[in-house]
Amino acid sequence: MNITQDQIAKARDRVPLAFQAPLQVRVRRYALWVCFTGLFCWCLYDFNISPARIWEGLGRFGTVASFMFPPYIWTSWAEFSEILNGLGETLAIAFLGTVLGAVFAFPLSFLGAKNINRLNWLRLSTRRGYDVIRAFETLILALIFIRAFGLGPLAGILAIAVSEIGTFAKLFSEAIENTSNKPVEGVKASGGSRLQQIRYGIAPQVNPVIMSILLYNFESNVRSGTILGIVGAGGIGFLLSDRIAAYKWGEAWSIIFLIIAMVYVIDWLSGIVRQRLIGKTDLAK
Amino acid sequence: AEGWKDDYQVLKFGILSSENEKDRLMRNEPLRGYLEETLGVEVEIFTAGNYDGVIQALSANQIEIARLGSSAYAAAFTATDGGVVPTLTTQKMDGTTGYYSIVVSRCDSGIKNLEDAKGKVHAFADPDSTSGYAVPYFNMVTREGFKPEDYFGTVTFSGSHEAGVTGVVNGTFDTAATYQNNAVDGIFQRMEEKGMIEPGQVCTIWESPEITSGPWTFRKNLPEALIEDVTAAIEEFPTADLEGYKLYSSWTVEDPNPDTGFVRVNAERYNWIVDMRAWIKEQRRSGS
Amino acid sequence: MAATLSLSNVSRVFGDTRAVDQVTLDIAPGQFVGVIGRSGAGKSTMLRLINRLIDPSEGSISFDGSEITTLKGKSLRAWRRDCAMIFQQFNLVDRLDVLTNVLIGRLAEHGFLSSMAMRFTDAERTMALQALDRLDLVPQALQRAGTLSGGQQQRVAIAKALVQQPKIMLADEPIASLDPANATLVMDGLKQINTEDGLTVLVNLHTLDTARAYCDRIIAMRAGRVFFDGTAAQLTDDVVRDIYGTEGLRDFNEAVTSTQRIAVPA
Amino acid sequence: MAATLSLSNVSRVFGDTRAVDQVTLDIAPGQFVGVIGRSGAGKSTMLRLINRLIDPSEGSISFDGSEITTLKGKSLRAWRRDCAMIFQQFNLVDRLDVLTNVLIGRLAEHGFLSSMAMRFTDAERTMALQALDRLDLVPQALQRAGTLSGGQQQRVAIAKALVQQPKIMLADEPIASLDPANATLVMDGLKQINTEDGLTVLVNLHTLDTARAYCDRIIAMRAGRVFFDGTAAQLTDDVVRDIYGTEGLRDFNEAVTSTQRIAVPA
Amino acid sequence: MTATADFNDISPDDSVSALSKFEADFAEQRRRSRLAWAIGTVLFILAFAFTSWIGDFFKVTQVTMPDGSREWRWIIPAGIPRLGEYIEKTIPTLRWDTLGADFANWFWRWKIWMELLFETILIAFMATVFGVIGGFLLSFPASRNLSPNAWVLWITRRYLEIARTVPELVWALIFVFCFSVGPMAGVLAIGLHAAGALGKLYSEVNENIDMRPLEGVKAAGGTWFDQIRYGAVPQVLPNIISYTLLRFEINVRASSIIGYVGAGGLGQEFRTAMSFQEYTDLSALFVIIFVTVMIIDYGSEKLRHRIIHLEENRP
Ligand SMILES: Nc1ncnc2c1ncn2[C@@H]1O[C@H](COP(=O)(O)OP(=O)(O)OP(=O)(O)O)[C@@H](O)[C@H]1O
Ligand SMILES: Nc1ncnc2c1ncn2[C@@H]1O[C@H](COP(=O)(O)OP(=O)(O)OP(=O)(O)O)[C@@H](O)[C@H]1O
Ligand SMILES: [Mg+2]
Ligand SMILES: [Mg+2]
Repeated sequence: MNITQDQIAKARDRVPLAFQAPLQVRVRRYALWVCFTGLFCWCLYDFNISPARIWEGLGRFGTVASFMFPPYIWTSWAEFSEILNGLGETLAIAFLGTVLGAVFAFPLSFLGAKNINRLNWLRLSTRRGYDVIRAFETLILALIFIRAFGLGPLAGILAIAVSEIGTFAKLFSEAIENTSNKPVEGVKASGGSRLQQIRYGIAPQVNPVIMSILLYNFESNVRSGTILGIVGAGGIGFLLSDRIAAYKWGEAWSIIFLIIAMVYVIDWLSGIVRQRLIGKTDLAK
Repeated sequence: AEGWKDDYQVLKFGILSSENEKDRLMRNEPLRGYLEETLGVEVEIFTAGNYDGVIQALSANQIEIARLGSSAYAAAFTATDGGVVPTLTTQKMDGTTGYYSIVVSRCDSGIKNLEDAKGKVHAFADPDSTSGYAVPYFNMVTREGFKPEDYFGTVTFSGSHEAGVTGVVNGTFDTAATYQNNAVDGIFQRMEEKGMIEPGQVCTIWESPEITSGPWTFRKNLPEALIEDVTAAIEEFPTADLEGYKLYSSWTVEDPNPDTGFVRVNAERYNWIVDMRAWIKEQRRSGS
Repeated sequence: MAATLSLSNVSRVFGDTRAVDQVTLDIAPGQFVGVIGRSGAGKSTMLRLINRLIDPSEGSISFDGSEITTLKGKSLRAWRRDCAMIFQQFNLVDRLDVLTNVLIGRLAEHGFLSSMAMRFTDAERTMALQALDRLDLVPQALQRAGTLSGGQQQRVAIAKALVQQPKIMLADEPIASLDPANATLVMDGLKQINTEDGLTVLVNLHTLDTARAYCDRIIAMRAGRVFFDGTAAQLTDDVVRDIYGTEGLRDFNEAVTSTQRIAVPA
Repeated sequence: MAATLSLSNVSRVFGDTRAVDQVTLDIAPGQFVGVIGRSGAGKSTMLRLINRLIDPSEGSISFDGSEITTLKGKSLRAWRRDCAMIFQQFNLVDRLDVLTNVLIGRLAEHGFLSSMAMRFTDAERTMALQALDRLDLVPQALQRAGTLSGGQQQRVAIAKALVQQPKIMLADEPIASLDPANATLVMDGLKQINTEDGLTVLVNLHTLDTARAYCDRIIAMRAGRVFFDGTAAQLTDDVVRDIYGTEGLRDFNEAVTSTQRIAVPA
Repeated sequence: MTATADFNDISPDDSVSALSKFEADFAEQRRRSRLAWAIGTVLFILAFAFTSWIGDFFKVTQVTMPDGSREWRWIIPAGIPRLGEYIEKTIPTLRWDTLGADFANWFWRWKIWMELLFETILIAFMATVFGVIGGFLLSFPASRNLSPNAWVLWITRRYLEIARTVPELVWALIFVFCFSVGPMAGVLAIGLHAAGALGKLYSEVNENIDMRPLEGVKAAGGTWFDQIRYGAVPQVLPNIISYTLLRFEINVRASSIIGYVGAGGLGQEFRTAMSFQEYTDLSALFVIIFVTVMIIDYGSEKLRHRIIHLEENRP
């Protein structure tokens, strides 16, 4: 089947848009690309990102990375227990922070869900409330709690818990809004009250989603928990930043590996919990 | 002097590592054990990488005692309106109790003092560094009588003490601010030892007044006797429990000038640092 | 008339559309009534009005002489229990097991605490099982509803309706998303309930043949109004053409259209 | 034989099941062949073997004398282009427009860069439009494939197959998810291509009637083996009973099964 | 309530076996779910006990009371009245009659802050670009259903895991050492972390796609790249865009804090304000970041809806 110019011309006449997008679309497309590339290049310039600098930095990174091998091993229990304690505190901060955050966020999330709370003003102001909470830096929260409760992991736990209240409430209420209304209607048509509709129609749909949000955030809180130690709110972060500040890269890498290993173990465990509670089925609907 | 122990059955310490001890890591357990035994009260130690939390805890009466860096002490002094007292600082084997901010140049560059450096490229370490930025800047303005931005041709941050020294050796910068503990122990001397730069290339052209090592700091509203007892106990730590002290100060055989103990200090020795911070804060306010 | 469902002059307006328009109907107890009509004719809306999932814009609905449209709170829920509703998409809770889904039919009897804890009495469970048994679903009782086939899910929905011990059963296109074999099972189930238990059944249907085969009485709607009301025999081809309009009717290739599939042994 | 597709002793094993078992067939150019058989008989597997979406466990497939089973890389892709495949679920990219979906049929001719940038020549576009024209789909050319009805989507799939300029067209139950009206259009389209372009067509079918109405030759499979191979006329009721077996045959209520739905004017 | 007349007439004979089997199943299921529940509760309580012990959650210690006396208290109730202390310090005094001046005093560094805010947003932009490029390209080999082979899958997955497991702040500490202070370290740190996080999210999206279009492309003779480009990318694109916009918002937050270790942006100001006890600066910075994040949040939500909307309404 050979196509002649003639045929092309005829086809082009018939469906011109098949050959070329409309002018407006093309202009918009080019404009977008130009803006994007322009901004990008300007950033490169503004941030002074030059190949030479990258090269030099990579050289240093190579040096830093070379301290990974052989891995540093703590020889005395006194040293190692310090690290273990830091890891334990980080874990505690993440776990309790997540649990407490979820406990407070759960009831709040219903206030923010469109299909539950039909009072617009209340719903919208609740949602702004979540935003305010989320805007607090964890470090600032940590300082607030240090003043109230003193130094140590407790301040870290509460800092994470508070910032998680905002995040969880937002995510939970989105999950609630994303549920199908059909089961709710089914319960309603059988004579179920509003609460029963929520309990039987909505809760079974959101529970697995909430569970997986919890597990996911627990894992990521292990990471945020690492930085709190810097202001004295407990955890592995201080130990790590101190090593890096002292250029003890070998030890720093070993700590990083321990953090990675811990996150892995949590990931693995939460995978098991997920399997048990939610089943293998469709999480991402 | 048993009286305070009824009220203070638990003593809380906040510990920071200070700037000129960057490659030392405190191991606090021996100190804690020693203090509990000596004082007969419970001792809790909290560590932090940054002084904000410790200062908040001090000013909120959450901890009693803190081991701070000099500039952290100054910050605490300001934050509590003078509600803290310094009692002890660290002493090294050669008897020194502090370190100095210095400006270095390449020996063969012909820059022998700050006058020569006028109009040249100068690098501070990083804006958070006391010895690599705050001290030299403050002293240049208040003592030497010039504003670095106007005086030097270019003023930049190198990012770290090491990077500043390397930059001087490579010619990227003409002068750089860093610190040393004494003429044989400092950043560039250590770099020479480790073979990172050739010995004899870097010369010191300016030195600041002594920046006294950070003090053990007490809340002023504690009982006098408590302050005295705890200070005395810490002071005796190296003699009473040498093994513990060595562990605490991460003592190594290679270290030519290790920490050997503590000496008493008073608030005066830090006054200029407090002033310096106030001055810098002032500069920030007026400079914008 | 005893236990008669009466609609008089019932209308429901959505914006500009009169989805149900001045409908007046009496449905005697024990009838098997089919409602047919084009898409958008207002069939679903009528059923939802009866169950009070939506409120009428005007007119009144009464059952056994008592007014339905003004019910509130507990008595509204009791009414909803009395007129069970079956949906095209089953509207089950996929993630709960079949038994619990059926027990949802008992919720109207439950207080706050027992329903929040999902606690049901043994008598209720037995009732649910008996209902499931009638629809041949006992072996699936503990499976999650979402894992069942469409036909099974619809039968679960019927079981749920049964445990409500309703007086009327409403079904909104209960077989539209089912294949023929399952459709037969479901329609047979409804018919059986109608004849054995004497329940009134009101069912929306898309397929004329099905309506003809099962219903004592057929009501046709068009643009919100009742357009025909009679027996299957009275529903002549001419009437059908009027109900559905003629536009768009296509003559199929007979060979292809006969989807009498080769029986697929499962 | 010129351009004949030959399977000789082809088997495919999945775990314990022999999905296709020692099949030997010759399909002459220009034939319209229907493959029937119970679910699980191996129909789909056979088509997928021919297109090399899966590899045979043993046996050989050859086309025009050259061996297909050993092809790799570029020549394997060329073979896939030569024997176009149409799927029951259309397998279109819903979110791309119809034209691009059709142009996917040209990908085998394209290098890495031009295909990543979705750049096609004007000649290719014209070709695609011509193919769409044959199937009455030019007005939909710029619509997203996902927004089309099932029948239209299947015709897009045929247009895509056409621009591949294939030598054989394989279709795996192309009308199983279509309503009767659309099914007619799709089968007519395949027949037209078969007669006008002389393309060999090999189509899996579930409905006996359709196979009878369209196919020159009917092949029946049972448990992976070819069980019957002949014309529609030779396919007697007895043979059918053998093919499908009698177990599990259910007699549906005729009224429900006849899904000749009332045409619903859209 | 009785199990009522309606059902009593059903003869149970033929269903005895089914019912008794159900009874057995039901008992078994109950037993199992009770067991699982019990084990789960015990584990949870153990975890709670352990972490609250490590985390000083129920710590009772000597606290200094407001009047200076010392008491043994559980620290949480003891501290709750003091929660406002720090916040109180950060609240500026605004009087009605001198509102203008008070505001000027509160936002006295606004010029520098605006500059830094701009830098912060640029850092987030660059980091998002790098993160999206890295995450997008790697998400395909890292998806179980799309990966060309098991080795590639394993390597890309481990790489993404490491990139996202190490916190941004740690990357920032490392990169500040390598590339010295300034935004470049921030861009790299956040970008690397974002690539890891996005790569995982994207690959989850990829794993949920419909594989049939890919098979369609394959059957037409397409290569692996063609299958991805034509079959997978169009399916995942809306999700990718919406995850990317969400990530941009997260990155704005991250880059506002990462400056804390010298990696550019507003975080630097945060740190200086904290260490100089310029408390009201903190609230000013909070307001700035809050408003910015709100605007970005709002804008990206609008954009996301528009994209989804455009999707639906394409001709
Ligand atoms: N909630 C609603 N909001 C607005 N309009 C509605 C709503 N429900 C129904 N309608 C409109 O009311 C009319 C009747 O709809 P209804 O669903 O009752 O028709 P139907 O006969 O059930 O059709 P189908 O066979 O498609 O289910 C339609 O025009 C529909 O668009
Ligand atoms: N990828 C696979 N893995 C394992 N078994 C398979 C696979 N594909 C097919 N089978 C098995 O091979 C046998 C034949 O399947 P095939 O899909 O070819 O049948 P079919 O005739 O097309 O049936 P249907 O009419 O249901 O499409 C079945 O038993 C099936 O379970
Ligand atoms: Mg309807
Ligand atoms: Mg098949």
